[in-house]
Amino acid sequence: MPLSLTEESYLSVSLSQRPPCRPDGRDQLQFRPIDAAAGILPTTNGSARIRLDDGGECIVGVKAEVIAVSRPDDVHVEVDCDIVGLLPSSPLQNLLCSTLETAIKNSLPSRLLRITTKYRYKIFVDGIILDHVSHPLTLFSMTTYLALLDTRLPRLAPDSIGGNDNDKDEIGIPQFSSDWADSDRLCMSWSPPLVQLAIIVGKNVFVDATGEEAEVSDGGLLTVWHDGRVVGLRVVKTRDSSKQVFSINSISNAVEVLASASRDIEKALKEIRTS
Amino acid sequence: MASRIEIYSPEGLRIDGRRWNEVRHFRCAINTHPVSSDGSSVIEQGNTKVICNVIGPAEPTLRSRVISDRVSISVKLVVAPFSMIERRKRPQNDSRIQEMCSSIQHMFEDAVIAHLFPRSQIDVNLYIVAQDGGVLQACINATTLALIDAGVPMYDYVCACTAGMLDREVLLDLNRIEESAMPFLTMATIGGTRKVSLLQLEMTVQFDRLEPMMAAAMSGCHHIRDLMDSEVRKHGKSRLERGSF
Amino acid sequence: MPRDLTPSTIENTFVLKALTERTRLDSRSFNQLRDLDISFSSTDYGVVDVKLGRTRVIARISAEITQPYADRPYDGLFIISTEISPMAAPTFEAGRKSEDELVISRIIEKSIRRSGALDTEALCIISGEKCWAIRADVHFLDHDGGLMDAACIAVSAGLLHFRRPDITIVGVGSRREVILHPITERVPVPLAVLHVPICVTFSFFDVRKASAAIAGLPGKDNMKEADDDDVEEENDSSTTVLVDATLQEELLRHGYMSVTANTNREICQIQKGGDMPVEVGKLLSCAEAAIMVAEKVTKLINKRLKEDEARRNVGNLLVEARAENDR
Amino acid sequence: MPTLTVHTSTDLFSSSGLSHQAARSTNEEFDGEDVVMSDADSAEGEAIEDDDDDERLFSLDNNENGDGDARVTGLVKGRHIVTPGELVTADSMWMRGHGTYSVGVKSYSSVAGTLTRVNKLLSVAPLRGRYDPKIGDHVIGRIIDVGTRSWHVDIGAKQAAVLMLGSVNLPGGVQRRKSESDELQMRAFLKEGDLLNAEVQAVFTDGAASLHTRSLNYGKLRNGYFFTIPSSLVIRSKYHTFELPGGVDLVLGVNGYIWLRKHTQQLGEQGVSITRLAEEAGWEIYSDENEYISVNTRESIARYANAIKALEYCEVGVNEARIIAAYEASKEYKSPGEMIENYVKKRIVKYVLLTTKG
Repeated sequence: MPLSLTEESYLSVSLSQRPPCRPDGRDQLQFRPIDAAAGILPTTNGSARIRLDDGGECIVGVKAEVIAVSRPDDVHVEVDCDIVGLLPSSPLQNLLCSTLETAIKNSLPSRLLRITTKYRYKIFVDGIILDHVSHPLTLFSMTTYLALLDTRLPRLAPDSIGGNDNDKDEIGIPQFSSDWADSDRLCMSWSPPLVQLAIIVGKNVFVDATGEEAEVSDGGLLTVWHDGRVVGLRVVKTRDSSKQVFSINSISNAVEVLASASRDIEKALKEIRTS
Repeated sequence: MASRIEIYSPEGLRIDGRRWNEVRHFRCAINTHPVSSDGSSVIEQGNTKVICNVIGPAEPTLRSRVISDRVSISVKLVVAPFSMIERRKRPQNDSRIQEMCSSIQHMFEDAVIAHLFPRSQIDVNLYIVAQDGGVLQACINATTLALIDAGVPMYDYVCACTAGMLDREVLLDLNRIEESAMPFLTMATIGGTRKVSLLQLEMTVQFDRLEPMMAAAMSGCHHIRDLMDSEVRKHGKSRLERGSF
Repeated sequence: MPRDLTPSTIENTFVLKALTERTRLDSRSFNQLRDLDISFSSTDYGVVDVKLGRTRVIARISAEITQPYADRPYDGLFIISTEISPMAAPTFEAGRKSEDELVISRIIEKSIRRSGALDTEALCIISGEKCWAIRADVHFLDHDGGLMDAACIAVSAGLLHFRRPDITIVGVGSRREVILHPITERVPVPLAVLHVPICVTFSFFDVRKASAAIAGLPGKDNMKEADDDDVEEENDSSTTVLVDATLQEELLRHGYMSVTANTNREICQIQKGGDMPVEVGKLLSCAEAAIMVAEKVTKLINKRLKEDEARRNVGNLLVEARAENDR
Repeated sequence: MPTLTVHTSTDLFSSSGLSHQAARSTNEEFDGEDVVMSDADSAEGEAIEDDDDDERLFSLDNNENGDGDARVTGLVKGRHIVTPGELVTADSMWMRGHGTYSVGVKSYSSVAGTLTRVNKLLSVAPLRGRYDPKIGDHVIGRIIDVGTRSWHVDIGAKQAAVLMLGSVNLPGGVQRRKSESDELQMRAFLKEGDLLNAEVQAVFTDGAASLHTRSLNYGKLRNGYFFTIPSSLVIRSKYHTFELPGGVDLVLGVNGYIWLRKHTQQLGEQGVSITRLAEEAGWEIYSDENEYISVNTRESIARYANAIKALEYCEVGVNEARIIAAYEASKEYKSPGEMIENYVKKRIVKYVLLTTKG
C-alpha cells in the first residue's frame, strides 16, 4: 500500500508525538472489534474464522491423525498457512507458521495426544488468510487459538478400554467410538498459546496496528503468551521498505503493553461459547 | 465400495435420505466480504462449502493480462487442506485444480458481457473450505453470485448441477460417496434456458442412459437458478429498505 | 516466438462466411473426418504412426517390471505421457505446460486410463511385489488441429498392437523368481484391452456471432434468441457443428466438445469446457455421432492390425507354432 | 482501556458484527446440518415437481423451458429489483440504457439492481459497482504510473484515469508553454503514490477518464489523512470541498476517495487578485512538506473520519450536512476512539437521520 510522502509525514508525526493520535482515535491498547465464529467446518476436528474491521479474514481448520510413534514423549504438531496473494513458503508465511508451531510444541503436554503407548495423535493446524491489510500474525494466532479451543478428539471405543494400559497395545490399530458427543476437548486442561504483535513508532507502542500505521512504524515486536506468562519474544519487520531501528527501552514498554493486551484477548476469546 | 443397497434403497431413499430428484440443502449469501472485494459470495451445497471473492473489473496489474477488445478474467482456486476427510496439502500446480480453473474461466468469459470493459481485468478467487462432492458445481454457482454482487453485467445466471446414473436409476446432485460409486456428469446451463455452457462426464456410461442424466442435471440447474435468484432478490430488497440513498 | 497463430481478420471472415454457406475450405462435409492413416512399425510391437490429414502423431508402448503401489498391490501400472514439444507447433514451449497442452493430457488421461481401457489387474505378476508397468509415450510431430483425436487413436491402436514378453514364475512362497522369455524364444503376449476408446472433437461456430464478426460489430449477444423467438427445435440454426476441425478452424471456433466413445455404444468421457453455450439436444446428437465415428475408426484399426499380423506372419511360420496343431 | 469487543456469529454466512449486516437477511435459526428436504426455507421446499411422471423419461423436447420469460415480473414503477437474464421490456418504444442487453426486440437486464425509467430511457442501476466517471466529477486519485507525457491515476474506477502533462498547472503560472524540460522532470511535479484532487475533463468510449487540475483548488494533497468509502454512498453536489467546524477541510471525492486536512488559507482567499494569482503559483503547489498541525486538529480529523465511517457502516448517503451532524453527535464521546464500536456508530447515525432533513 504505497503511501504518499505527505500521508507518511502526517501519520508519523501523529503517531510519534506524545500523547499520540492514531488516525481512528484509538488508544495505544485499544483493539478494533472482530467477528468470530467457531465450529463452522464439518470435516475438521476443530475450526474457527475471525474477520477484522478492515476486511482481513482468516479461517483455521484443525485435524487430528493417528500415527504410530517410536519416541513416546515428543509432540507431533504441524502448522501451515496459505496467505492468498503471496507465493507459497513466502517469508511472511514462514514467520507465521514457525512462530505458532514452536509456541504450540513448547506448551502442549504430550500426554494430551497419547492414545495408547504405540499410537499418538498428530495435530495439523491449517489456516487460510483470505485477505490481510494489516500484519496477519495476530489474526492467524487468534483464529488458531479459537480453533484449538473448539478441537475435540474422539475417545477410544468403550470395549477396548476394559484392559489396562499395556494390553491395549496388542489390539493393533486403536478403535474409536463413533459417537462424536463423547469425544473430549483438547483444551480441557491446556490453554493454547497466543501470539500478539505491537508496532513501535518513536517512543510509543501501538497494538492492533492498521496497515497504514505499520507503514510508518520503526519496528515490530511479537510476544508469545501462555498460561498467564510471556514465554517468547521476537523483533519483527513491519515495513518492507527501509531497515527499521528503534530504541532498546521501548522493548520493555512494549512487552508490558503486549502482556496486558494478551490477557484481555485470551479472556475475550474464551468467552466465545465454542459449540 | 459401498454396496448397491446402501447407496440407493429399494424404497428410493439415498444415503442422506433424499429422493432421486432432490437437491442437497442449498444455502447461499452474497456481499459477504464487502470490504475486501468488489463482489463476494458463500455457497453451501450439502457439506460442500465454497467462498468466492471477485475483484474487478479493474486496472490490469500485469501488462500481459491486457486484452484490447474485452475484459480478461483469471480464476484462482485454493483448496483448504482440511476440506476433505483426510488432510491433504495439494501441490500448487495440481492438474485437476488447473483444469477446473480453466473451465470456469472460459465459461465466464462467455457469460460476462466482456466487450463492455476492454483492457480491464476481473480476478475470481475461490476458496474450497469443505468438500463433499459437487465441488465444480459449487464453484460455478459461487462465481456467478459473486460476479452479480460485483455488478458485472452478465447475460444470465450460470448455474451448475451434477447427476449420476446407478444401473438404471438417475440420481440428482450427488455427494462424495455417491460420486465415487457411480458415473456422473456435471452440467452448467445459462440461466433457465436450455443452453449448456459446461458438460463434464468422467466415467464410462451407456449412451442411452446419457439423455435422462442430462435431463435431470438440467432441471437441477434450473432449480438452483431459482434458489440463487430468490436470494439475490431478497438481498437486494433488504439493501434498498436499509440504505437511504 | 509467436504466442499463438491467430489468423488475420480477412482469413477469419473468409472461413466463417464459407461456414455460413455450409462449405468447408477442404470441401469436407460438416461431419466428415479427414483421411485417417494408421501404420504399425514392422520391427517392434506397440509403435504406431497416425496421420489425420496433416496432423501426425506417433505413439510408442513399452513395458517393464516394477513394484506395484503399496495401496493397490493387485494392480499393474499404466502411465501415459503426452509432452508436446515445439516440434508440433511453435506455440508450444518445451518447458512450461501450456493451457491446451494441459487440456489434451487431461482428456487423454480420462479417455484411456480412467475409463479402464487397459485391464491393470491382468498386469499383476506377484501381488504386492512385481507387476508390469505399461507406458505409452505420445510424440506430436505435426499440429494441424485434432491433436486429442489423433493421440487417442494412436494410444488405443498401440495398446492393441503391443505384445509383451512372456514370463514364467519359478519357486514358491517368498523365494519366487520371474523368468523373462525374449520374444525370439516365446511368442509375446498381447495386453488385456477391455475396450477401444476413440476421442472425437466437435467444434461449434455461432452463425450469428460469425455474421457479426463478418459485419465487424463487437460480439453480438447470442445467448437467448435460440430459445425464445424462433421455435425450439433440435438443431436450431444458430449453431453449426464441425467434426475434426483443422488448425485454422480450431483457432476460429467459438467452442468445442470432446467426446470419447467405443464400439459397444458407451460414452467414456465428455469434456465441454464452458466456452460457447450450445443447446442440449445438439450435444446429445453429437454424442451419438461420436459413437458412429468410433465404430468407423475401430474398424480401420482392426483392418490395419490384421494386415500387420499377415505381414509378420510371412510364410505363416507362426501357424506351426500354434498350440492347437496336432503334435 | 484495552477492550476487545468480539461479535460472535454461528457460521460462515452470518456476520452479526461487522460487515454491513451482509448476510443478516438469511434467517439465523437456519439448521446447519444436512437437511433432508431440498432447501427448507425457500418457497419450493418439497422436491422439484417433475412435470412428467416417473415412467416416462423426462424427455428434452417437450420441456417448456422455465426461462426468465415465464416469470415476467412486468414493469413496476419505483424500487423494483431485477436480476440478470430477466426480461425487462418487449416493446421497442423504450430506449435501452446501462445494465441491459437487447436481443432482437426484447431486452433483458444484465445486472441485479433497480429498474429506473427516465423519459423513455430504460436502465438498471446495479446495487453495487465501481465508480463510473462522469464529466465534471470532482475526484481524488493516487498516481500509480508515470508515462512519457502523462500520469496514470487510480480513481477506483474500472480503469486507471489519465492525467496529461498539458492539463496540469505548472509552476510559473498559466501562460508558460510546456517545454521538453517539463517532460523530463515529470516526477518533480507528481510521482507514484502522490494523492491529488482533480476534475474529470473527458470520458473515453471504453469508460476510462481523463483528468485535469487546472484550477488552484485542485492539485497535490497534503496536511491530512486519506481513506475511502463506496462511491455509491457519496451524494453528488455542486461543491465537494468543504470547510468544516473545528478547523478541518474536507475533500469529498465523488469516487468515494476522501481527504481530511487541516484548514489552510487557499491562495484565492488571501485577497490576491486573479492575475497575480497565476504568477503566485510557484513550486509550493507541488511541495511534499506538511505544515505544523496542532494536536486537537489531528483529533478532530480523526473524529470526522470516524463520523464518515459510521455513515458508511449504516450505508447512509454522505453529504456535508450529515457529516457535520455526526461530528456534533460524536462530541458526546470524549475520545474519538470510542466511535469505532458498532453500537456507537448506529446510535450516531440514528441521531443524524433524525436531525438532518432529507
